[in-house]
Amino acid sequence: MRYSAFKVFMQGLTGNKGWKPVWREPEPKPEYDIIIIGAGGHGLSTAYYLAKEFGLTNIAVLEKGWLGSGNIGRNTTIIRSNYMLPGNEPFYEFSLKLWEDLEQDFNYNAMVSQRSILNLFHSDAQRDAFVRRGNAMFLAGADAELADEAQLRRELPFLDFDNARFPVKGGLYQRRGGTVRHDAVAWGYARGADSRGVDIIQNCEVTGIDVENGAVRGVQTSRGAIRARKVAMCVAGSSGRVAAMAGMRLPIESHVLQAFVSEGLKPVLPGVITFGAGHFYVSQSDKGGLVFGGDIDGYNSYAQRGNLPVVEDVAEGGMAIMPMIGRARLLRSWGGIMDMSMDGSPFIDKTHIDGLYFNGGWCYGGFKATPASGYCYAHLLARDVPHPTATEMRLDRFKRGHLIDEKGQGNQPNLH
Amino acid sequence: MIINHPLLGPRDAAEFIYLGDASLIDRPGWEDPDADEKFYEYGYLRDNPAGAHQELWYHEQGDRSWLVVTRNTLSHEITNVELARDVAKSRGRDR
Amino acid sequence: MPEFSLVSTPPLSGTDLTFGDSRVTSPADLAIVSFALPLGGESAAKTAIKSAYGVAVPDVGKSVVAKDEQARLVRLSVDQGFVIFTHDTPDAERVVAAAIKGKAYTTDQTDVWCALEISGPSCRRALERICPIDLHPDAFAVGDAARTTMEHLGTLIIRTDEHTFLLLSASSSAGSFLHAVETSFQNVM
Amino acid sequence: MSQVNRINGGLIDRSKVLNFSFNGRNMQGHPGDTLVSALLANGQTLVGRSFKYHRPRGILTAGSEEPNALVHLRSGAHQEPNTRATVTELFDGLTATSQNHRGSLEHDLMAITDFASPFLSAGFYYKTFMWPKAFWEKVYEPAIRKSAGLGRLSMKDDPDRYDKGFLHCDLLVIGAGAAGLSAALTAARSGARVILADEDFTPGGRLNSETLSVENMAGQDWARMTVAELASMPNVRLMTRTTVYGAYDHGTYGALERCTDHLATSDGKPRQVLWRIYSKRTVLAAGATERPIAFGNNDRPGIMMAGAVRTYVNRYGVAPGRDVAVFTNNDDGWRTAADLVARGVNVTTIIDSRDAPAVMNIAGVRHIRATAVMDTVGRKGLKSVTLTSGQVVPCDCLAVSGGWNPNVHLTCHQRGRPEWRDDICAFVPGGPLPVGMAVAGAANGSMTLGAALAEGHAQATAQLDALGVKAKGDAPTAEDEPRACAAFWHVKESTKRAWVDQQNDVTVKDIKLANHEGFRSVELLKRYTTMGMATDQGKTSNIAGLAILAEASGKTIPEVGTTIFRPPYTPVPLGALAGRCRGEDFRPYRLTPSHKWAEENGATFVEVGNWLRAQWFARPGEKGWRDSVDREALQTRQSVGICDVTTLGKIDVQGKDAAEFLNKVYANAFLKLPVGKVRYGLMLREDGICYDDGTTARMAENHFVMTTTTANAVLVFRRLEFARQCLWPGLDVHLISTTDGWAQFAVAGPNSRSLLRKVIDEDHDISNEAFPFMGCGEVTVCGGMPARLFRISFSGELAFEIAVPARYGNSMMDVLMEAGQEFDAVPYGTEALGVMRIEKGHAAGNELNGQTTALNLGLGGMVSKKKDCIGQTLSQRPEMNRDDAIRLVGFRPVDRARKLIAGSHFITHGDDATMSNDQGWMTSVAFSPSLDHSIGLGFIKRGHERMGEIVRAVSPVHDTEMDVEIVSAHFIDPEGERLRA
Repeated sequence: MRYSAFKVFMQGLTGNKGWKPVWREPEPKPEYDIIIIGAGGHGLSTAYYLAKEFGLTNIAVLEKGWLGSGNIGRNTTIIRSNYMLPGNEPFYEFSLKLWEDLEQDFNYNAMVSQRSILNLFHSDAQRDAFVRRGNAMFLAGADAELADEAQLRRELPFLDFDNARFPVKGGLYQRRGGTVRHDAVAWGYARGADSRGVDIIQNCEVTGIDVENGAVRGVQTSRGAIRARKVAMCVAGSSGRVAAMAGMRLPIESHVLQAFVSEGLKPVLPGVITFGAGHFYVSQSDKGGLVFGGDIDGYNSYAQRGNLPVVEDVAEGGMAIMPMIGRARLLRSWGGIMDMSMDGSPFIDKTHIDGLYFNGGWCYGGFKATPASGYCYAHLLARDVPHPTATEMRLDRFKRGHLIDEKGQGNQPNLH
Repeated sequence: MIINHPLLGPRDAAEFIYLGDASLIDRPGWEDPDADEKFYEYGYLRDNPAGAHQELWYHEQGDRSWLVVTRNTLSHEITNVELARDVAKSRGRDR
Repeated sequence: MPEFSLVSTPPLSGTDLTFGDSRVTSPADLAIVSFALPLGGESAAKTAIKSAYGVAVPDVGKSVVAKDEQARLVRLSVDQGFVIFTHDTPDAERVVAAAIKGKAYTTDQTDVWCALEISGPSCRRALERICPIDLHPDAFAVGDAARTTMEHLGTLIIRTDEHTFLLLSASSSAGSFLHAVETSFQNVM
Repeated sequence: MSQVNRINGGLIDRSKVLNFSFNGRNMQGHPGDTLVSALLANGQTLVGRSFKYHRPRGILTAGSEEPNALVHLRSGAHQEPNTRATVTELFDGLTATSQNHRGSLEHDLMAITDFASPFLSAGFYYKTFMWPKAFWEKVYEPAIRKSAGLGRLSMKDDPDRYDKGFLHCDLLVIGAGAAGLSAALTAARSGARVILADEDFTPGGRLNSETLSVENMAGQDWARMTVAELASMPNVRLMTRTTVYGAYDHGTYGALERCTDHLATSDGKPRQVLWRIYSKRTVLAAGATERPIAFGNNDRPGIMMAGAVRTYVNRYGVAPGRDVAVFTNNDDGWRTAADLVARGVNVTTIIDSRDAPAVMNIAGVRHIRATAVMDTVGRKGLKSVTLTSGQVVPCDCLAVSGGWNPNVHLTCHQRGRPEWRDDICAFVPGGPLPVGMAVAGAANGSMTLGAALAEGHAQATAQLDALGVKAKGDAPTAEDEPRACAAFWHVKESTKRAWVDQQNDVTVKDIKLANHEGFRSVELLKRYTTMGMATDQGKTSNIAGLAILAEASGKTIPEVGTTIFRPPYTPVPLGALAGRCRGEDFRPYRLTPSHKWAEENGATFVEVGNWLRAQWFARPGEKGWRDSVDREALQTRQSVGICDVTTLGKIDVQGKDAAEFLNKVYANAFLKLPVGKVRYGLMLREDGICYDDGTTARMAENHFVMTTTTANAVLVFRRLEFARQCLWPGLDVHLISTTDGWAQFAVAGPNSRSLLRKVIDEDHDISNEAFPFMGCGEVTVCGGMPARLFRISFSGELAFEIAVPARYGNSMMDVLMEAGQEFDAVPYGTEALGVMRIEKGHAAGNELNGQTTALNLGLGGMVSKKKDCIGQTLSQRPEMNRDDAIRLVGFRPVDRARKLIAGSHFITHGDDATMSNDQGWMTSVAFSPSLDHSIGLGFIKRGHERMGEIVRAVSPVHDTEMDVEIVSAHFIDPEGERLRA
């Protein structure tokens, strides 16, 4: 069923009785060409692009809970491609370009809103680093704009310019950055994959990965064994747990990242703003809630909830940079589990087991990568060679000494 | 979170800095024949269990001791706290 | 006669504030020397300290007043502690090293810290606003000491009497530290 | 018109009148009133507009679960959006305005959306607004954003102050209703340290709203008496106006105390205090929330929860209507009718969905059984209700009771998942509760007063027992009132829209549509329809919503389950969560010992981490910072300059094995450093990347003084402690920071020795022979003052660093400047320091950025292959040692008049400016007054082999590029003759 304003209008006239289910609820078949473990954003987009771009549709996406229940359903919705390193930036720019055409592509309004993202800087050294980054973005075909204090005073008069502990000296904009209605991304991809024949199987937990003679043969699930010659892990946050079923240890730790939303407010923020002297970034949703976050809690956790010190740290950053939000109230906080990798960058790669593929290690940057991650993973699954923008996202890079460390924090995951 | 420090009693985890898996104590020998491989595994690979996890915390705003805390990563329940120095010694580390 | 002379201007010097029933002052000429117990030489060091001060090295998290009441020993960690005493010349480290006959490694900490003594019945209510440590007398008795953080500042707090606390924090951030303590009192008055 | 609906009784003080205004209309109330009770007293039942359809809305509840009666409280910078008027304590001078309407509250132009509702079904926006593509940001979204949102921020800085604090207790009791008071009393009498917290300003919970008796006295009186006893006990901290909003790990709770929100002004005191409560044990006695029933047009002003109606009558002495009808599925609803009749309020009808006889006989009230309300009339105020029987019942207030939901929220903040109990048609706490928590009273499904009191006592007794404290006393007693309930969620006969989530305008139809479209998990339902995502977090809507989903999907309610309850229980202002940490108090300031001197001598300061450092010292007549910086750098190179370098980290390293320890943590060798010598040390991370650098001086055989960079002082200390305790615990080595203890000054320039000779006491020989480059030692200055002297140079000139105890630092700066007068000594700041270090090619933060190796920095030779050190093995990985690795070199503009740009990328001539052609980047630039042109440092592939090559330095963010020449990073005195002079 194709969605359109006309369809909404006609359905409205007839009591909204003619809408079709957005996806089927199929029973698992005994065998597929490809099994994707995890119906989160990346898993669903992988299935979508496999079907749409690579013509492969005999695919099952297995989901332990409900579709979109991973980090696609609990993030702060930001898209951007303001990376710096050659192993990253072309990939994220590819992703941003996919975002820009996404809604027309999958006929679902995910509210891709290029409202801009701004990273504030507070020192000359930070400015130098942002200039380096902005220039790298240009070299990769992305956009960047350096703003000085005077410009920011005009555009964002509510920032604390005059009483700040760390005065704002300027910022790096990416005007094409912005936000997306995160759940709708999962639904749009799910709908697009389902309509092309992909089986999305919810409430189907993978309990084992079958390997024979170094090659994958299928998976065991809470709904029985399912065979496949290709199995694609796509469970960021739980990568360690799933990879352990195949006997793998990963360069990843699972950490909790909290996120926050305020009560609904009339529009106050134009785009995404990131404070450069503390842990705070914020945007405002179309419903009016300020959606904000900061740093991870910092300890290994699979608990999807955090603790007070980070809540307070984030609020302190918020009040330091925009003291007009003091009377806005935190409505809800939640936690997501992040695959924190050893250099802060992800993996889209084959594993040492034939037919077993790995996608993970997205740290807290996975949402913006959803389209490109799915596309590149589909490329790898379909053709067995990496997509040109994802050639560096290899599991063996640490052994080789090829680090993609944007923040320069080294092999300590909780610092990325 | 509250960490029950073996010498100081319960303290808010906010006083501590987290490092990671307590296997970081087991630094390989640099002259081992397969030192490259061992250091790679030491530096980069983690068990990352969903369950009991032995991990290193540093009491920076306290007595500056490194602790080995056994904590469940699903429930956050802490079942054991030891001085890392004692753990390191018991694992044969010396000088 | 040297051509130039140096004047001492310790941070917070002369602080004397009253908040209702409580007072905040900066003790004058407070000298602080750290001692570290050598690995393998712990008992020799402890013996030397005991003979110098007439009291045993306290347990971690405790402090004790020297027999002659002229110094306070604070045990900060397994192998480290402070001797805190009144002394007005910049040779405190040598004084302590001599007293303990060099049996522990000593470092002058006098200028690393700034100090506030806060006393009076309202102290606990004010400290409640910045100090995460439970200061109920059952949980933090006279002589107890704890390093913790207050308003992002590392702080050593020692209960020296029922309603008296000695607070030490980094000397470079003395102004922010005083501001934090002062604000706490103002907020509960 | 004044207080037309005020009746007798209640816990209000009629002797005082409080004036307030709503939408500019002046009204009066009394102490003890909430804004809503006072509005009701004044006959104001229309209070706001809903989120999506802008429906006229009144008052649904009398508590913090309120979805409708949200207002802007106060005005100007104090304006507080989305404030629940039901729990806003009335004060004299209160002003409030309604929100979310264009035009007046009565005539909201946006109400047109209500008529377009057939086209605005759940999730309609996902299916449209996609064409043309560019219209989303420009047309559709701005319109949606403008009409969405609720209240409005003032856009002005929050003028109030906030504070935080820490509390500790044996037993935390959350909620001061019957169960909570019973628990707190039990614990308090036993001598335990108790905190009793309640969100209300008058403790007592439902006791204040009911006419039930405890211990043979009126419940209101028993509550007052009990509270008085608790307040008098030294081991009890009674916290009213305090919401415990979150249960965190290991018995830590977040609580918000509203200190001055009930006053006209804060008077300089913190408006709110955010408490972190550390409890050994907790009794949650958070009560229960009454839930509505969904029927056609059930959202009209005048339709209210039955329990709330009792609250307004019994607690506030206000009649919410003249002619009241009751619609209930349970016994409790009947008490509303009984209480109202007892107060002389006219109750016409009780409509009970159950086919059961009357629960009680209430004179003059008609009982209609096995019937439900199907529709209502009265857009801005209820006029009548239509029953499933077709009968029309005129009324201006309909009291609805769909049963009560235990407030299980805090039990679920960790891993708890509620369990369904059929007998009370509600979820009760289930799964693992937060450590140390027990639940009592209605929150635990013990719905009658007698049971609540008994359970409060029992849970407190058990909790004390676990702490080894013997409980004293017996449970207070009360009769158990009738509480039978029969599940009844929505009226199927209704053809009109029936609201489930009133604030977000989610109706029964929306839920059915979501289910039909495949959004069958309760989490998907929530996300698709937005049910429960409004400011009330679905306190009155979620359970009915999932019951309707269960029905639609053919599952049972427990199969559907609940969404996850997340903190906070009620919304918490961001100002409170930040406390004092805003503006200049965001983080502490660290000041250098000579800060005062610098302030008095024209310094401009710059933030370096938490430090404030002098950036330059302007002199009269200088036109800009460059004038000052050029002068400082030139004068230092020509004569002598002085810079406070105290901020560098200093670590005292002592022990028999100190040298061996340093040899392990530095990449270069330290074992054989002689006493009296300083060595530059390079520290790697274990992954082989450069981490920090600095100089370390051997003051004695077993005593070293290490310096670190300013930025890494704390981090290096932490890593050293890790190495000491976890890697090599057998080494005798001890660490203590002395950063703040010594005021340290760089004295640099050809005249530095001459200057220092005037300050350092004569018995110390600092000639080049006696005190050569990289020498160190203890000296005395100014007649016996102990000091440390280091012959080290960052500027490349003959230079020393001299340290005195920090308390003499400000004076030392004076002395050095005075002694330097004859040499025209200048103080210099971080800018001149930076200029001189770039002139010398020294790496600093921009180069030691955590991404670069010793090889990249041209320091590869420093990493000893002959010994183990942190980072040694992994630094040898192949891709970190590629032939085409980036190298740190110098750059100068081909056109010397041009200014280099830090952050430019290098592109080989003839190549396009693309990422695949990227050769490296410029890390640091400065204007060199000695060379009279711009100079830079940067990383470029194979840089050391490309001396003299001209490359493009492109900076598209500046829309510029220039040709630059690769040169040695040592722009000045490459042989290092000056520093050895």
